[in-house]
Amino acid sequence: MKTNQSNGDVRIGFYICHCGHNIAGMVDCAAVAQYMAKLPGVVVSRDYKYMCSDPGQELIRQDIREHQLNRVVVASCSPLLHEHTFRKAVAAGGLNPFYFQMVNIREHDSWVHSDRAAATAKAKALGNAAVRRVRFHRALETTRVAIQPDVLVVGGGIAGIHAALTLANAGKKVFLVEREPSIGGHMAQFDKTFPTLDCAACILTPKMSAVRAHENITLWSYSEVAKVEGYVGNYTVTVKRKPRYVNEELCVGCLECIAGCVFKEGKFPDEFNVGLSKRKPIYIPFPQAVPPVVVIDPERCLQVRTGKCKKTCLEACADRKAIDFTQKEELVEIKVGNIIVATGFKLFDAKRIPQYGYGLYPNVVTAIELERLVNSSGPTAGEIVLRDGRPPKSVGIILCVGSRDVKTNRWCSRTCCMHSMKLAQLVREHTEADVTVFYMDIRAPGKGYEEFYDKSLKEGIQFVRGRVAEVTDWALAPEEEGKLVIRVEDTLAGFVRRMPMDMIVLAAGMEPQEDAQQVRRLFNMSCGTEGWFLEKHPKLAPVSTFTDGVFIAGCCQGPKDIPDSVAQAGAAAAEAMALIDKGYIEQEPNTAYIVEADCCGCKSCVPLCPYKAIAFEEAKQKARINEALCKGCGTCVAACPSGSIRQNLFEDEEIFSEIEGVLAYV
Amino acid sequence: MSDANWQPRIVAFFCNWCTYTAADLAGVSRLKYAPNVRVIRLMCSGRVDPQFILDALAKGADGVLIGGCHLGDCHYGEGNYKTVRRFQMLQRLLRDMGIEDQRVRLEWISASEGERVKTVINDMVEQVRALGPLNLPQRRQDWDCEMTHLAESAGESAGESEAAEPRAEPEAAHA
Amino acid sequence: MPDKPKIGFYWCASCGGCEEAVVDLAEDILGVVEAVDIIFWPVAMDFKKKHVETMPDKSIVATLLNGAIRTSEQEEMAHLLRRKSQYLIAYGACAQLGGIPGLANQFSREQLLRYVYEEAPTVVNEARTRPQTSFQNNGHTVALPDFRNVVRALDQVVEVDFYIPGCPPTPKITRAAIGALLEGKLPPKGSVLAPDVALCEQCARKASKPDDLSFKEFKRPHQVALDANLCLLAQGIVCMGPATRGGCEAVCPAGNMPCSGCFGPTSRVRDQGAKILSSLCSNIAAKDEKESRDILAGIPDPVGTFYRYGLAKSLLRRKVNLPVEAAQKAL
Amino acid sequence: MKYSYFPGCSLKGLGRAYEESLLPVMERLGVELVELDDWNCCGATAYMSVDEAMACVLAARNLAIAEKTGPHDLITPCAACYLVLNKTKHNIADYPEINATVQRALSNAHLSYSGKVPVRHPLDVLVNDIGLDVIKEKVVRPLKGLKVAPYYGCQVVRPYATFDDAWNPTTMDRLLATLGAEVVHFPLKTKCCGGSLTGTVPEAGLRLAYILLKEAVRRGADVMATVCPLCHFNLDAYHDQISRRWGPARIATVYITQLMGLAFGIPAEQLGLKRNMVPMKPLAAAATTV
Repeated sequence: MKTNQSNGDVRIGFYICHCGHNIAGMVDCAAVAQYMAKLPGVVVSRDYKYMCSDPGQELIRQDIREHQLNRVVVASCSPLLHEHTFRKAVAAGGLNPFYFQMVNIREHDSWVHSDRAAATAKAKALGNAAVRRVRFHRALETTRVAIQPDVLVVGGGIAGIHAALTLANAGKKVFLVEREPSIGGHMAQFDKTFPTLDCAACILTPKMSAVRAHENITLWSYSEVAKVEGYVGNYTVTVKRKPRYVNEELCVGCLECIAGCVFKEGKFPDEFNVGLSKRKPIYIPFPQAVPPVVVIDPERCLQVRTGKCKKTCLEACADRKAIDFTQKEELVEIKVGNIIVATGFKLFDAKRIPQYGYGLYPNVVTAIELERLVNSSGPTAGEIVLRDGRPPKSVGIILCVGSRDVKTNRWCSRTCCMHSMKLAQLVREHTEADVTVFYMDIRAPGKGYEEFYDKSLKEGIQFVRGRVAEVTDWALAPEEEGKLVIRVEDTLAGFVRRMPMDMIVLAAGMEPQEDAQQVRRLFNMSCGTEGWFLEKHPKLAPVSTFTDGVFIAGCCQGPKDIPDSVAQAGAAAAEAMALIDKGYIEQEPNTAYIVEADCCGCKSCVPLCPYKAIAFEEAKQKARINEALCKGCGTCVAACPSGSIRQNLFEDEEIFSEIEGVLAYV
Repeated sequence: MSDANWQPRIVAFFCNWCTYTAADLAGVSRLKYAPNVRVIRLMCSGRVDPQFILDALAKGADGVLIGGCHLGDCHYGEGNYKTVRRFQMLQRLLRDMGIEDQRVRLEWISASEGERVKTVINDMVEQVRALGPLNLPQRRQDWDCEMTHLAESAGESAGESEAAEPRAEPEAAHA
Repeated sequence: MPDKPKIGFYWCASCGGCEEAVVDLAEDILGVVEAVDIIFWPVAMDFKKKHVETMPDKSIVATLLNGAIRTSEQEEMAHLLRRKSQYLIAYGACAQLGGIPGLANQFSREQLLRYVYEEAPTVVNEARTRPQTSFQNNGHTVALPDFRNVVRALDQVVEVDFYIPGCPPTPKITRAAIGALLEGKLPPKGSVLAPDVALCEQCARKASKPDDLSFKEFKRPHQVALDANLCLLAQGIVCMGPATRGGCEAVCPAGNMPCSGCFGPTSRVRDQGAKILSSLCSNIAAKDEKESRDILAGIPDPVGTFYRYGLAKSLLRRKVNLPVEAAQKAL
Repeated sequence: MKYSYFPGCSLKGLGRAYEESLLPVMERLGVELVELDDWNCCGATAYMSVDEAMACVLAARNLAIAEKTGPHDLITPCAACYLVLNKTKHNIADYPEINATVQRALSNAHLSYSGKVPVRHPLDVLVNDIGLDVIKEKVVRPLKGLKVAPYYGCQVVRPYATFDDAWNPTTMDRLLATLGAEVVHFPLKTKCCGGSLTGTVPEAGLRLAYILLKEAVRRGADVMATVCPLCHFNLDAYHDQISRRWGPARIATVYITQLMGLAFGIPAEQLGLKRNMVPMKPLAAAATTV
């Protein structure tokens, strides 16, 4: 069932790339070139060191002219990497770029095999397939789709904030969606930041208020993305805005209502202070919150829960009338061209390692808890104290809690070493306590980090190398009585130590967010096996995902510190801008189409299209595909019972000839 | 019919977004696996027409591997659901036609599962090796031998109708 | 007056329905007889093989051969008629696709002979006698053709010029074909002399087709009272129409039975069964793999359903693990 | 409910009280224990360290007999037996060479072991099969006011933490609470009791036992509950030596099954309680009244 498209004098040029040693090391490129030269239609067959280099591309251009080539096949790396490069070269040679076919003999051959003969045979088979296939190729035009210039940023931590501001400053309209009542994320909870020890609030707060003030940024806090439809340049996103029972426009953040609440005292664990202090049902997450607006906790507020409350808050708010118990959850639909996902991380739950006694011994705290204790606006106004109010005389900090551990998480959380040394220094600053850091390795690879480590040593902070076995309260020696005892093998001294401490700090590592999987599906991203969002290429496309127009920044992609998060956020913003300023995206012309004369109108295909690109034309009694909507999956093509749906770039005969080809060479 | 240096030949159809990318990842990670699989890239496993699978077997593949995104993760939403439903039926059909289940496999391999590409391929190659060659072109030839004592035109015309298949040439049939 | 064009009819492994189809031309047969000179038609006229052998090669303008090729004798006749005819036309599903006899490609010759001559409930054969290729009787030798291992379509044995599809072909397309032949208005060699659009286009039930054919279960015609107007697929009946070449004007659906695919696939399809399978399965409405498996259980015999006529010409052709038993030696 | 039962040497010797209390308790709970016919030494920890394969053969014979006895799970109360039998099960599954040796030996004895028959500890069975509510029903003398330090020892949860956490097991805690006892927070619940060191290197072994006893006392426990004959012996038998070396830390150690027996209203003398060297102080009056 050959079609006339295969007719006409086909003149194929075949090129196999050595890729230096990457391919030539395992595949006999010259032999492949000789084999291909003998195949029908092949006019030129060459092997060359680097096909993707300028001279390599020039080679193609020349041959097209000199040998009147009308088809080109390049055997080199993955088409996902260089198909574009070579299509351009073919076009530069005056041919339609789609008269080109690429053969992946690096990722799929030379790199994964260790038998030269077998790898060479495989290269020949794959080449044979491409040469047979390419005869059926036709001239195709890429279609251009305009890009909607607005951008959605999901997550209002430092990464999301920075991405949003970067875009907004470049004049792009940005929607910033944050799940919590205020933006700021984890960074807002920190007291100081390493290695400079400058106060986190001092550098974060200005950026937060900038977000609020920026005319290009629409900030939706206490909101979540509920639905995402469409594709790069044209996403339709539904955002769920949870009722905060306070009108953001009217509230001036005077906090009178909080004082006025029927609950005289704070009664519920304060999220921002990780439960170290109590808040009321109506509260503001923290003094510098953005938006600086109170929020009512529906789980706690008597009025919302039972409808029976004196509503003294209303009186307190008086004629501002900012409090509005009639608020309902609303769904808002927006159109954006690009999406930046910066949904951050979740802290490892230290309770999962019972031998460290978190949740059992009151004076075992997590690093973030200590962070709040040190903070002057924290629950103790900056006093580092034990639960009974005494200042600690000795503090032990345990690293890699939940990290670098086959039983919990394999990965290094990257920030704990520096974070812990920072806390150690702060404890030294605020108290008389001796501080001991229990570590496996100190990882201080950033700019100024190693110096920070030195500083810690100079300040008399003790470092004991060894994974702590347990934290316990049973005493052997009198000096251990009433203390928490750390049992650890000191791998430098080479014996097991028992070290009594007043306070123990667990540097809990980072984990993907609880709902990472749902979020991943929502935005059609991939996840690594650990659950971090997967970048398109670990080196060359670190903030892109496999879905065009969706970028990732910050810790949702993997543990990282503030500088790295900010850098990634900037990169993501730039990637988005590159698309926006180009104004359009070229769509791969791999759309399906129906040959009207062939279609019997059986409608089998109509329900199969997830993009509703297939319509049934009552007038003609035939199905028709709207190629603008078609994304090129080819499901309908495979399903058409009379073979009347075809797909550009993936025509039946192209694939059949590939099958023939890979099997032709034994 | 298995000879000493026989190697299984497996044709694979990988979806562009998950399994093909995973195979690239396997390459970048320099994982080593059996060289018996030849990958044909499609945009989605939903494009895998059952004809492709039968044709590959008819043309001499000893096995066919289809790789797609995990259910729920399809880049196009639900292409792989169509794939799995066709596959269920096709497998019954193949059984009835005497082809073992292990020869045609459907595997979900996400873009991050380079390691899985390796294990699946090695595993399948071994299974198919254990089953021995399918080699339908050869079997065809054997079937058609019963005609060759007739006028040589039998060969020619038989050859005609089998033109699509390498190694089914009449002279071979005479041998 | 010049000789009228010579036409031959012959049958191989077939049920005789195709011969009926020719007779179904009714009065028009007279027109045909008027226009042509029928020189070979074992069913209707008394010509012998030797007459054909004596004719010069290519002296027959066209031979319409029906039936699949299953025996050495049919093979031999196919070759003979090929030599003597300018046009050899595969007439009907068996000649074109292997037809119903092609379903025997699921079994070995031994399995078939054992069943037919020994195990079939209606057979009484203590001696377990099987047909012999030759038999001596007082000096005379009676020879029977060799029963082949494989059922073949005509073009798997000899070169074929045209195909007239159907089980059997309808009078209309037969008439059209003969007409074209006489007027020399023939399409390119190898064509199927029927429209290249699938059957639904001609089906009276087409209008009743829902936009979403989501199958929740498959039923077989005898299991339900069929709605006489609603698209059969919409009733959960496996109808091959969408995967089958039109031209019959949907006579089966008109008779309240689903299309079983006798016209074979369109020219764009290599394997009719694979295609209908693909389209039916794609449209299953199931939550999970178990549910779809259960729904598909409603099609108990995929090969018999999807390859009712086309097995011999399908991509797999024959159950792959069947043996090839040595030819029964002819004398 | 029916289980095969492998007592092991301890429960017939030093740890007799364990069996004496286990059997009536299981009877009360309507659980039938079928003692393996002609069982032999489990191999204990010693043989394992000399010749692992042969030690497995020894243990595997018991497993094979269990498989022959019936389809039901095998209960073995002694923590050491429990570990050795489980370890053997794993070795047979994981190491073909060991499996080969074992099967050869077994076939010589006309036995075979297919690796079925799970090896279970009574603690696991009591809480996860029988269930705390069933047990609660059987309690006629709640152990009100009795402060118990739950001590698991090492072998029931390490290395195979099959039914509870390896670091912080809670099965016995929950069981004790069900009996009405007050569970003392005892973070040393899986610390070493001294094991065989108490005999070989007393200053090291007994010190470990001392730590446990002292902490139990310090935390106000009236009694320590154990599930292992060796632990029981180490914690019960050496008080004079321990007090001589490090000062007194006198507290009774009993088997969990003994406490259950008491709670079920089984007379103390039928529970082997008199065999304790450090006697358990009589239950508070409140508890003794039904």
